[in-house]
Amino acid sequence: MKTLIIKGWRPTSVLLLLFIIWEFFVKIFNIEQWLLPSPSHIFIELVHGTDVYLEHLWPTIQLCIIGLLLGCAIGIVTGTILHIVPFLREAFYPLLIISQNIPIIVLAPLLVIWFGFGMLPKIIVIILVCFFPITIALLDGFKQIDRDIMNYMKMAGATKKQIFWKLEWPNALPSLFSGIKISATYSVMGAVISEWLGASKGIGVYMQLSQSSFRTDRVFVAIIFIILISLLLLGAIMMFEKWMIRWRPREENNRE
Amino acid sequence: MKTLIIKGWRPTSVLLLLFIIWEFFVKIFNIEQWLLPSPSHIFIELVHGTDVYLEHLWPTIQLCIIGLLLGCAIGIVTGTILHIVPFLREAFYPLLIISQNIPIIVLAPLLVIWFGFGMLPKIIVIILVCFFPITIALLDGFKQIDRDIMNYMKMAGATKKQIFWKLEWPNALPSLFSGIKISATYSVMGAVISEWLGASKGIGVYMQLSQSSFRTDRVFVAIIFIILISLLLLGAIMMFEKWMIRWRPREENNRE
Amino acid sequence: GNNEQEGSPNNNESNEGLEKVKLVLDWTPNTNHTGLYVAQDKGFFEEEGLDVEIIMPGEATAENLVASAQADFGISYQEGVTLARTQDIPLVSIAAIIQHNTSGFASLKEQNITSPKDFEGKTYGGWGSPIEAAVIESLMKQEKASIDKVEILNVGNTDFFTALQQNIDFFWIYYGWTGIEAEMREIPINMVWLADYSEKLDYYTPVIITNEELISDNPETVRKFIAAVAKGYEFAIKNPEEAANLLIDAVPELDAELVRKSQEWLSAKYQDDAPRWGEQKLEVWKNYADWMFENGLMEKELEAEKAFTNEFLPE
Amino acid sequence: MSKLVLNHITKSFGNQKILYDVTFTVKEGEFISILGPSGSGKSTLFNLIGGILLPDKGSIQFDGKEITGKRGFISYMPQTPALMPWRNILDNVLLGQEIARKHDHKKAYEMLEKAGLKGYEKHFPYELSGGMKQRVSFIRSLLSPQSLICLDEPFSALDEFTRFEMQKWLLSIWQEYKRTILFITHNIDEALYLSDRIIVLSNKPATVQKEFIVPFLRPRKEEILHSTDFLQWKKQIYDEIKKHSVNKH
Amino acid sequence: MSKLVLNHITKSFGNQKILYDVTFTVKEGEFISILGPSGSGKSTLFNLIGGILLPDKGSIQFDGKEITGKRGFISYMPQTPALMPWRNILDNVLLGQEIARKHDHKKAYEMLEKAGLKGYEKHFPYELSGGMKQRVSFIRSLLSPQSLICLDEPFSALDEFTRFEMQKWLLSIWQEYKRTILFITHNIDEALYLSDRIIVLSNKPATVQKEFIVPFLRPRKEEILHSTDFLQWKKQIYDEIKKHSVNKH
Ligand SMILES: Nc1ncnc2c1ncn2[C@@H]1O[C@H](COP(=O)(O)OP(=O)(O)OP(=O)(O)O)[C@@H](O)[C@H]1O
Ligand SMILES: Nc1ncnc2c1ncn2[C@@H]1O[C@H](COP(=O)(O)OP(=O)(O)OP(=O)(O)O)[C@@H](O)[C@H]1O
Ligand SMILES: [Mg+2]
Ligand SMILES: [Mg+2]
Repeated sequence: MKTLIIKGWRPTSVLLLLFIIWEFFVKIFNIEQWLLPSPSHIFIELVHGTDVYLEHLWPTIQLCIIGLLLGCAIGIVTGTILHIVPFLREAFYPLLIISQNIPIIVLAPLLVIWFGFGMLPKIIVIILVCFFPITIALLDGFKQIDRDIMNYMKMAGATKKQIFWKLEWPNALPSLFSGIKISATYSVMGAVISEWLGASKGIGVYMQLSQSSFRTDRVFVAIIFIILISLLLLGAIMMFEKWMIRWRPREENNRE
Repeated sequence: MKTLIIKGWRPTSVLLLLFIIWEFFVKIFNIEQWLLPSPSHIFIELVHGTDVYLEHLWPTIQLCIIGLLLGCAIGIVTGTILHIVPFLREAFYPLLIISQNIPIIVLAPLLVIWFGFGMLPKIIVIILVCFFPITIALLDGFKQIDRDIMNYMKMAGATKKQIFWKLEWPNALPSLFSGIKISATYSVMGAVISEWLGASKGIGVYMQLSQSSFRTDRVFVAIIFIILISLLLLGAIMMFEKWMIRWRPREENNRE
Repeated sequence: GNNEQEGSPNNNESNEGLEKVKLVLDWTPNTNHTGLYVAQDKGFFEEEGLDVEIIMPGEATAENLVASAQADFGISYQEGVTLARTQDIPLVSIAAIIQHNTSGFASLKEQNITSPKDFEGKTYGGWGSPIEAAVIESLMKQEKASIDKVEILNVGNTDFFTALQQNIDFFWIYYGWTGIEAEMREIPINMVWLADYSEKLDYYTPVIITNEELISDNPETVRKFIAAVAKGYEFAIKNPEEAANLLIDAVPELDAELVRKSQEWLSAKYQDDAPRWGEQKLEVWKNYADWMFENGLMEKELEAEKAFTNEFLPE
Repeated sequence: MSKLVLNHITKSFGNQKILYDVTFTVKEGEFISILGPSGSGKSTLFNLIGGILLPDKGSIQFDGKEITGKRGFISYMPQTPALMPWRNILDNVLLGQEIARKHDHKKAYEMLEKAGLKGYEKHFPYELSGGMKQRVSFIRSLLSPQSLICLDEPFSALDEFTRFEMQKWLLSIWQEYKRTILFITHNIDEALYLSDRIIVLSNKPATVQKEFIVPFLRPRKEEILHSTDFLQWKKQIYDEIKKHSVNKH
Repeated sequence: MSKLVLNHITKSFGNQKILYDVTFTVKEGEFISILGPSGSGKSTLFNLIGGILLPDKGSIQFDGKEITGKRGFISYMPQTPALMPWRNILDNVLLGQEIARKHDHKKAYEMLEKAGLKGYEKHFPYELSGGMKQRVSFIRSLLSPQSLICLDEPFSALDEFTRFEMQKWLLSIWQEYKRTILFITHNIDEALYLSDRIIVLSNKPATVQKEFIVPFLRPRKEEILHSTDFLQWKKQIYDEIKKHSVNKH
């Protein structure tokens, strides 16, 4: 708790500073509220508009947590398979790239037609957004192996499976987490985009509706929630990372 | 050249297989061309529609190369600064996350008003898409330093600058390239999206116009080009990576 | 405001005997759709034995969803149906929501653009479709002005108000929504209405669509649906204020004042000079298709008779 | 019976010939030391026996079977400690056993204590000194179940006393469990004190320059280290190595 | 004049006391060896002198200035080679110079040749044997311009002959360039042959157990290694170390 406060004050103060600059910027340059509402304006909507936006939060949170979890799972499985079977790696690497280059406007009708308007097509979209950085980072982590340890494992007669579980996997964990952090950052936007596949509730829906009736303040309220959820997800992942990777030397004994 | 053929045949055959399955799938399930055109159909448009799409290619290619280069530069600079100044890292990490969670529909009007309809706002959009994976991967690479070498550098009296250039930077290169590969994959879609900020030529424009006149085959032609450009960019980056990181043992002497 | 998803809570049980029907909007809900929400809220659909779900389409367009039978009905516009049909997409327009084209070219009052000839020397901001240039040219021809003197700038998805900030002089808007917003913002604008200058461009937008299959297999459903919708729009025509409130209740995320003002303006335009709400004329379909064909915007001619039908409208 | 046979092994890296026609036999239960100049190819030899390198020419037999390029027959201690940074000392020590799917925590604790590492079981490698890491790696190889143990300079980072303790311990394990040991070292004393036979490799390209059969009876007492016999042997081996090393420069 | 003064240095890791009240002085131009059991804290001592660790108590002076926690005053050879895998041998060897912004390629080539690494200038570390890497690290420290050289077991991975060559070379450099040397080793012969003074550290918590002033005149000939005087000294130091090591178990 204490460390949270200690670690939190810097980003918090930077954010506060940002808000203050923004507020003055809007006031001084007389920027119209429909273009860029001032933080105070957004804050008022945040407080008063609860009954409008509240019901939209949970569906998106749900969507992006499920999507991120599945995205992680699929990213990890894909990365692992491509690593273990070099034949597949070469063959399917281009497919990975292709999967990231299919625009949502093409995918959307297909997904809706095949899977309807339920959660499934939306989760597929989030997975598509999330799995890629994880797979790439993981493949990269698998490569950076200490030669001496690898040679030891091989000479000791370790099977491929043992080499994987005892060496490659723990060795790739830091890279994996770097990938998961990138994915988590994208997952909320992924969820919002996925709601364009026809949802009746969700931050994405709320944002679209606000946008089309020129309520920019509400759009920004939506953004605030998108950011908040992202930060929370990221915080959770960082805590999990700390718990998983405990073997790194703490720097306390070293200077600086 | 030879290695290209050797390395290329597997992905090529997987792609061919994919096309064949797709063709049969479309034929057997009698899927309508306006929903999912068959590869043969797309190919015909690819051959016959040259004069329609040709003029749209170059603007997008230009955009995404400039954007990716600048995105790399900014990603590297950001990562480096955040690494060198730990104070800034803590304070600005949340801002990084925020930058990835501002939807384009909110950003677009602001960018247009501040920067007009030229190239600048579009490049800003691509940079925003590209810099983030690079920064995160780089920060991660800076952390994974061999303790012994670091201790040597410090005891030898290396300045922070020397430690950075002689140890941390070369050590982070593999991670950096992993980030750049992710960014390059996104850059073309980034360029396509950026064309929503008003472009008269470009793959994104071509795709939207095709979409609104129900020419799904043309939309797929656009996708093919998006993918091709991505793959080319990625190939170039991988070659550059090989050239930069030459010190890794080749596996020829080892078995398997 | 859960109506569109769950129906009114008090008649949950009676839902069971109802026929489930899906309706896709063209984009976000607005006053073009008031009649639909009225029909739902007032129970007109239920009276006809229908349980209607209203869906926002997002990236999957209404045309695609209706054509592929993912949705039974959708909101589209005449140009969309025309283009779709020439690509062999079997869509049929079954009612015109608004009788006349309420779109036009908007500009700031101080620009003094009151007729198409004033476009000369000005900058138009569009989304890059060849139709825009053709429309502008057609209008300007009426006054013997030349489109060569108009600068056409592609502004992508930029909205009217943002575009104005970037030295765009005129912009194509639907008055019923964007125009009203301008009124509310007290931005004085001039309109050059499409319908005023060319009969051919007085096309239907928006329209209600369904696919040919549903019409041949299940005409009764279509009839029932249209009957309820017609009742909804008739209610909106007579009670603009109440109708607006129903829409606001159903979609509270919309700006309430904009909805009210827009409804006030639009209610009279739904039926306008037609004998009944929803009526479509062959000549409108023909005129517009011909115009598109002449201007090279279409590769084939449209069989206009098949593109629409009045058959399901209530007497 | 021959435990391990190296048949005319030749190995090059690039166009540099490292091992040339290396042939020798290790009998069941033997303790053999390998001496040779730095960079001559001793570690490479172990890599060949362990199966992670393939000889250009020649073959390797183990218990009568051809094992050229096959792995898992030896218990190996590499020249660098090669500990996994994410495993604590106990888990690192158990790695060899894990790979062979055997577990004997009690013995691991015992051995760690014997090596003076009691209390470090839950520490991570970065908290250990160089010599301590080396001992951990040594214990890991002792705990591995294979009957042939290949040790690559196992005691180079230890002080004389700890080194001597480890030597005695190694001998006792070797005798108790009847294991076969191949031992790379640069310390002639150590080689003489421990082994049945000493193989001296020449400089690049390395080949078997000389084999010495060590005549001292077992069990060997600490005192023999100071006997004149021992010193004479030492001088003989030293001269043998020197003979070839001089050619180097 | 004192080159380096360690004043009552105490250092703990966690709640484990490693160094306790370590005090000694190194005079300008002296060659001092440090002996001590494995894990006693010798490398930690170097880390303290090098300024990457801070003592819990005590201070360090260099040329009369307080340098506790300050860096860059020593030329350092770590216990592990710590070569940069992405630099070839030549560039690795030049690193210490680069940091001090001096460049002397010619000397680097010369030294590499002297260390038997001619022809390996453009190789990468992974292509070298353990002993070769150690020599590269050794040359790196010799090429660094600082006047105090701290060597942490520099020759542990070398065969006796190469080791002896290196020792002679080190002595010649020390004499020629009048540098001051702190030398950690486990080899008593080596310590006696090379140094002016030998400092023996006790086991944990390490403190200065004994200082020996080595009486042999310089330049020392190879023969003294076999003189009875030498052997007696060796025995004396060996017993001194043993005395404390026995307490360990
Ligand atoms: N992967 C490699 N690529 C190229 N050359 C190599 C490789 N591995 C080893 N060598 C070369 O092979 C020779 C022998 O190396 P090896 O490690 O077997 O020596 P060694 O006898 O163990 O020496 P040391 O006693 O120093 O450990 C060296 O000259 C080294 O440069
Ligand atoms: N970062 C660390 N964290 C905790 N304990 C440490 C750390 N570094 C060293 N130690 C402990 O300090 C003690 C001394 O370590 P040091 O490396 O100085 O030994 P050494 O005398 O150099 O031994 P060797 O001869 O084996 O290299 C050891 O017991 C070690 O466990
Ligand atoms: Mg070796
Ligand atoms: Mg040490």
